[in-house]
Amino acid sequence: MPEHTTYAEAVNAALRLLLSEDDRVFLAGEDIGVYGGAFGVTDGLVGEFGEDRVRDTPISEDAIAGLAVGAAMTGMRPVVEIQFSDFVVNAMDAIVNQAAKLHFMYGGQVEVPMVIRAPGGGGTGAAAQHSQSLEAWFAHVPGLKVVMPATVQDAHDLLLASVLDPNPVIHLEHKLLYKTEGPFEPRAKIADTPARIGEAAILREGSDLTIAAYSIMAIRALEAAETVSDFGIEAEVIDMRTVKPLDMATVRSSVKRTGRLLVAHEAPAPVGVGAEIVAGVVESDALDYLLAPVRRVCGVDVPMPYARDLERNAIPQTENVVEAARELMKS
Amino acid sequence: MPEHTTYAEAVNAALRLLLSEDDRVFLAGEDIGVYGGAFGVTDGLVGEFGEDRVRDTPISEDAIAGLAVGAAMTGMRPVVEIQFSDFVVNAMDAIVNQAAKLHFMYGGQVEVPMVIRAPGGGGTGAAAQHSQSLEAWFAHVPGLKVVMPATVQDAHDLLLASVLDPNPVIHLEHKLLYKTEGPFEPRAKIADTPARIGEAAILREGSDLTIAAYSIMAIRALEAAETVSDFGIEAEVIDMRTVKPLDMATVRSSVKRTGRLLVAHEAPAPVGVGAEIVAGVVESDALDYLLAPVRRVCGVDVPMPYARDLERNAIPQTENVVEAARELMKS
Amino acid sequence: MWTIRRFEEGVEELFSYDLLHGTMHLSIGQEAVAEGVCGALADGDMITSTHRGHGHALAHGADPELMFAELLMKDTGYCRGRGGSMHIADVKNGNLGANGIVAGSMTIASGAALTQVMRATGKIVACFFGDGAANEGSFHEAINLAAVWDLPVLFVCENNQYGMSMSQDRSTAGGSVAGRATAYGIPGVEVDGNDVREVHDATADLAERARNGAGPAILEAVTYRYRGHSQSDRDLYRTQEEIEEWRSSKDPLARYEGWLKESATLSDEAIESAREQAQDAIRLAVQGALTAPDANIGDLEGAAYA
Amino acid sequence: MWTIRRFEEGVEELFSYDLLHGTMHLSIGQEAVAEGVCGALADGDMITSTHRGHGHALAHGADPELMFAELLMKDTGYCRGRGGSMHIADVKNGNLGANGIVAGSMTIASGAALTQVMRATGKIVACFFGDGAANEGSFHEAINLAAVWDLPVLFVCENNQYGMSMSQDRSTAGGSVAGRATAYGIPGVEVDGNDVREVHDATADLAERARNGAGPAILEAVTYRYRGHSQSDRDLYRTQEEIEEWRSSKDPLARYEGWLKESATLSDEAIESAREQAQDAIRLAVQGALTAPDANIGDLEGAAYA
Ligand SMILES: Cc1ncc(C[n+]2csc(CCOP(=O)(O)OP(=O)(O)O)c2C)c(N)n1
Ligand SMILES: Cc1ncc(C[n+]2csc(CCOP(=O)(O)OP(=O)(O)O)c2C)c(N)n1
Ligand SMILES: [Mg+2]
Ligand SMILES: [Mg+2]
Repeated sequence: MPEHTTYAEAVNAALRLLLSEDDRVFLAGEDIGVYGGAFGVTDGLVGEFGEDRVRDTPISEDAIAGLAVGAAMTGMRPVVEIQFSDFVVNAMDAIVNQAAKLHFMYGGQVEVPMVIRAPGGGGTGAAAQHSQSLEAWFAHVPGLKVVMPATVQDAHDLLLASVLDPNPVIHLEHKLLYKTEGPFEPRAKIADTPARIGEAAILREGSDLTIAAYSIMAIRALEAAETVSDFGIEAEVIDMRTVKPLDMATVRSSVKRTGRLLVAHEAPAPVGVGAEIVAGVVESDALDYLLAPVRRVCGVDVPMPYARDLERNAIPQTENVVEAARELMKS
Repeated sequence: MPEHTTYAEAVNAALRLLLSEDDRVFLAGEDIGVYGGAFGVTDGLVGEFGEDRVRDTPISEDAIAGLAVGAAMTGMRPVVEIQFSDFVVNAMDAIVNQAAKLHFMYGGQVEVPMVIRAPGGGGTGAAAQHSQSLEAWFAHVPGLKVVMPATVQDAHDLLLASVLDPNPVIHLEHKLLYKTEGPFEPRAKIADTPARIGEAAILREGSDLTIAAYSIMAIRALEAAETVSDFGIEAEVIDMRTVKPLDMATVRSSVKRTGRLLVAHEAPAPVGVGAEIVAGVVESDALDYLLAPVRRVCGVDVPMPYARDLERNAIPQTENVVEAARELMKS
Repeated sequence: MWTIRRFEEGVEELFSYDLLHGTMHLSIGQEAVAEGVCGALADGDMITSTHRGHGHALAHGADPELMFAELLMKDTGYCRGRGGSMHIADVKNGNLGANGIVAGSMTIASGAALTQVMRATGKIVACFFGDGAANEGSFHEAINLAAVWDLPVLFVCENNQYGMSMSQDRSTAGGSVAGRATAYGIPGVEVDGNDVREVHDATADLAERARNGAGPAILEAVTYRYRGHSQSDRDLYRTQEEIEEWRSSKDPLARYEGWLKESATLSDEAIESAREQAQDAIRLAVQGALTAPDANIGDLEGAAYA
Repeated sequence: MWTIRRFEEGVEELFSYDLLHGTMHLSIGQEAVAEGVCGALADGDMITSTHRGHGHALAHGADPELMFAELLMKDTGYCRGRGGSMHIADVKNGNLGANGIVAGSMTIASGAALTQVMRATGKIVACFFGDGAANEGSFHEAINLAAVWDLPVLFVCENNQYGMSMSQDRSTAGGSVAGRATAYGIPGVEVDGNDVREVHDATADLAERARNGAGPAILEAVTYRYRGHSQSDRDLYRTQEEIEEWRSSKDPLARYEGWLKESATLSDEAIESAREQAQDAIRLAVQGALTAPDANIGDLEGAAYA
């Protein structure tokens, strides 16, 4: 494994490690076998581990999530894939009414240690039904955890942490990140992962404003921070990494230092995770440190358009973060 | 029709008016015919309008929502019922990937004027899979409108307004409100409804704090306001009435007058509609008027328990609002 | 079967005293399905159940006292008072749980069956569902998956002929749930669900088949629900005559007792004492449950997570 | 059919010039299904389509120039550049729209058919779906509902034998989509999907039936996809031989031309000129689309709502 690799490779390496170290782990999903998955993330795994451990399923998302619940309740560690996160709409009962609830509803008799991997986000020209960012739904459901890695290393480490968790975890990957490269240290054992679900990471320190983001927007926020730094604005960039639970302590203490908050995610603003981050700050004593109204940089509240320019306009880009940061400093 | 009636009766009267005045309107859902619906809301309608207009369906939520989309696209005005809002999990594709998107995705070639009625909320002892409040999901989806009447009159007027709307509308009713009574003026014609989707109502004026709530929590907030008034605290109570779109102008101007904000809903706090209300305030100049951190009074972040006392503790009650309001005044 | 019936009658009584919360879905009249199926399963075999699951739980070995404790909101209940009537699970005995979502346990059953294959346990899963559930998409996806993967799961349709107020002929195209098995190339067998011996034998055959790797099957047991769908049902969708006919001439308990006598398997006295034993067991279970400590209200925060 | 094939080839060419966005699902090899079905429908009849919908749209009367305009992100495109290849609708002509969600249009088709009944229009709806879609819960719910309500909808399974990389035998229990019709008590007819005349005649029969109130049916047209599932497919799940065999010996265009000649319906010249006409029509359509104004980027706010 190279010192440097892609986000997709890092996920693939995590899956390989999981399959080889823990015989309770198996994969299931549409076209994850010989096809290698719609984005090549599972490439080679069926050859290495066989069709018993890497299972191509019919086009039945409800069954994919439901079989994971049943297998997890009975001792396995399923890691299933929903080919595009948009298709979880067909699996909501298994995820929300079953996986999320059974541990509590059955009085602790069962645990449901399953992971659902799904690529989300826009920018690929696949339009309204293949470009959504739906993390807000899952972050609203008691019993679920939601992980959204932004970096190559986190894509590896957080997936390992997700499988170690005794609860159902939704692991949302961003399509445009799959090909991105970054420094990478593969873990030798699953337990070697340093990632902790619920821990944010400060990607860049800064004293003028706090930018809280996750997934691809954490990367864009970092780019934006470098740009505004040329204008003498030093932004602190926080990658939330997991959106349920949210590491509000890190955001609050940062806001207390900077006095300004900008939140960025690709999903539309209304009732998005960004609203929760904002609320989590202003219901704490961090409110008193705010020097200006908070800003959200989010997707336009519209289904994802197909045309390249429309799509670009519907998705928050680095320059939108730059612009918002500069305006925030003026107010 | 009496001067005073129940919330369920008010919905029933609206459905009767819709069916008699507009022959494009029809109802479909599980057990809405001779059974009268799980909560008696459609009682008598099949007798009056026949099985062609009031359709009992198989237990197929995906088909219920999907048939509404197809019928709405082709000129009808379907008003369909999901027996408990928890079961929309089975209809998410039709609602989110189809109903919400087709108007935009097809470049304006179609409109999808459909209404989905569903009872939500807890307090009935039906536990985790029959007690959820899922409005946050729908409020996050571009293309949907979400209506949540709290009063008997609004249950009537907002349903009429929902059917007049050319977009898909999710009309969420609260089970515990069905039997509540209130003053009621039935409308003679559909267009007579004064209700406007996106308009909040100030249920009570007050100068000390603003309580923004909706559905049953608006009622509890009103009770709480009367109680704290005995302690010399005058709360302004805003019933949002629709959670997508949200009438933030009303909330902001109220907060500018009171300087304190308390938000209440039955759904758990994380990434709930309350977070959006809070964010909508603090990203505006209303932030400068806040004298204390905002407060949210929401459901405990846990699946709804069965046992009476546990259930009661999991759901925000009037006394929780009272307590939060008094603490808010102290801070 | 007497235990199930007495249990359900006990539930009705407690409900009438307003000692329960929420609603209840009773299986009076359907006892032979639960008894016949679970009686034919082997040690370690699992079941998944429905909103009408009291009978399934009892037939699969649940302790009636812990079930009453659950309904009575006691800390000693199977789900510590968190689940209630629609969600009783008894995982130790292989009951993976009742489910409040119609067809909600069907894909779960396929998943549990997959574990048995991957672990080569030789165990099977019996998945109970109702006639109304056969029109949910989950029914289709769960059975198709089990069939293409030859999973050891027996899909048991407890056909009481109504889904709430919808008669099967109004809701179910084709008119037969067992008949839908052909769509998946698996066996579909319809039996008299009020004849416990017929249910038992058919289950034994299909369970054996599944255990041997031949894959899933659908068993449709035709029965009848004496009580309303739930406590609020006004029974407007069926006639009193229809209900009476089933009670008087097709009751599963009466028929089984009749056979016990004819075949001289049990004497009248033995039958009588079996009845009394059930009666006493339920009385004791209720007493024990009533005196148990209430569900712990102090531990909700964070309880959603393991 | 030549128009469809030339259109798809045009798409491939534009894609290779990087003039398109996203991916494309081509129907080359499957032309006879779209042509045969839509050719047998009456004026005012409707269709719902899939992610592989170019052929359906063209066969149902769409203007290739407006389709290219959509793919080329033009304001004149059918969806003003907002939908793209997977979402072309042509409502004026009764094409209720392509759908990016597998089986996503099936319940919509039943709903559109319900309108025809309630409005007594005498029109029917043809719902295209793939073999892979037959394993979605929506397939089951849509067909069951249409069957219990006798809705005038014809469910057309365009069986190209693979759902992305999954061959039908690995994904579909029972092995036949038409065979699943018996589960719903409706007709299920399998035809050679590469024989446009056979597809046409079967459609005419079943459409007539539906129009007369006899309810829905499943028509399974067996065909083959020459190209990859989408532009990124490496074709690792099937052999080149298999693809070659279908192209060389079963091509729907070649077969139809062969019949036209044998039956002396058209002369070689007539056929040749028909081909050229298609060629020219597509060339003109591309030219017209290329010069159209780009999609309007200025109007996204609020555009989600009517
Ligand atoms: C997904 C879903 N839809 C609807 C309901 C409401 N509901 C509960 S039981 C029931 C009838 C189920 O009928 P059937 O499957 O035949 O079981 P039975 O009640 O007859 O035992 C309905 C509609 C539900 N609980 N879940
Ligand atoms: C609900 C859903 N699941 C998965 C996909 C991804 N996907 C797109 S097309 C396809 C294969 C569909 O196969 P089939 O129905 O046979 O149509 P074909 O592509 O062969 O024309 C898949 C899995 C999707 N678009 N929607
Ligand atoms: Mg039933
Ligand atoms: Mg196919």
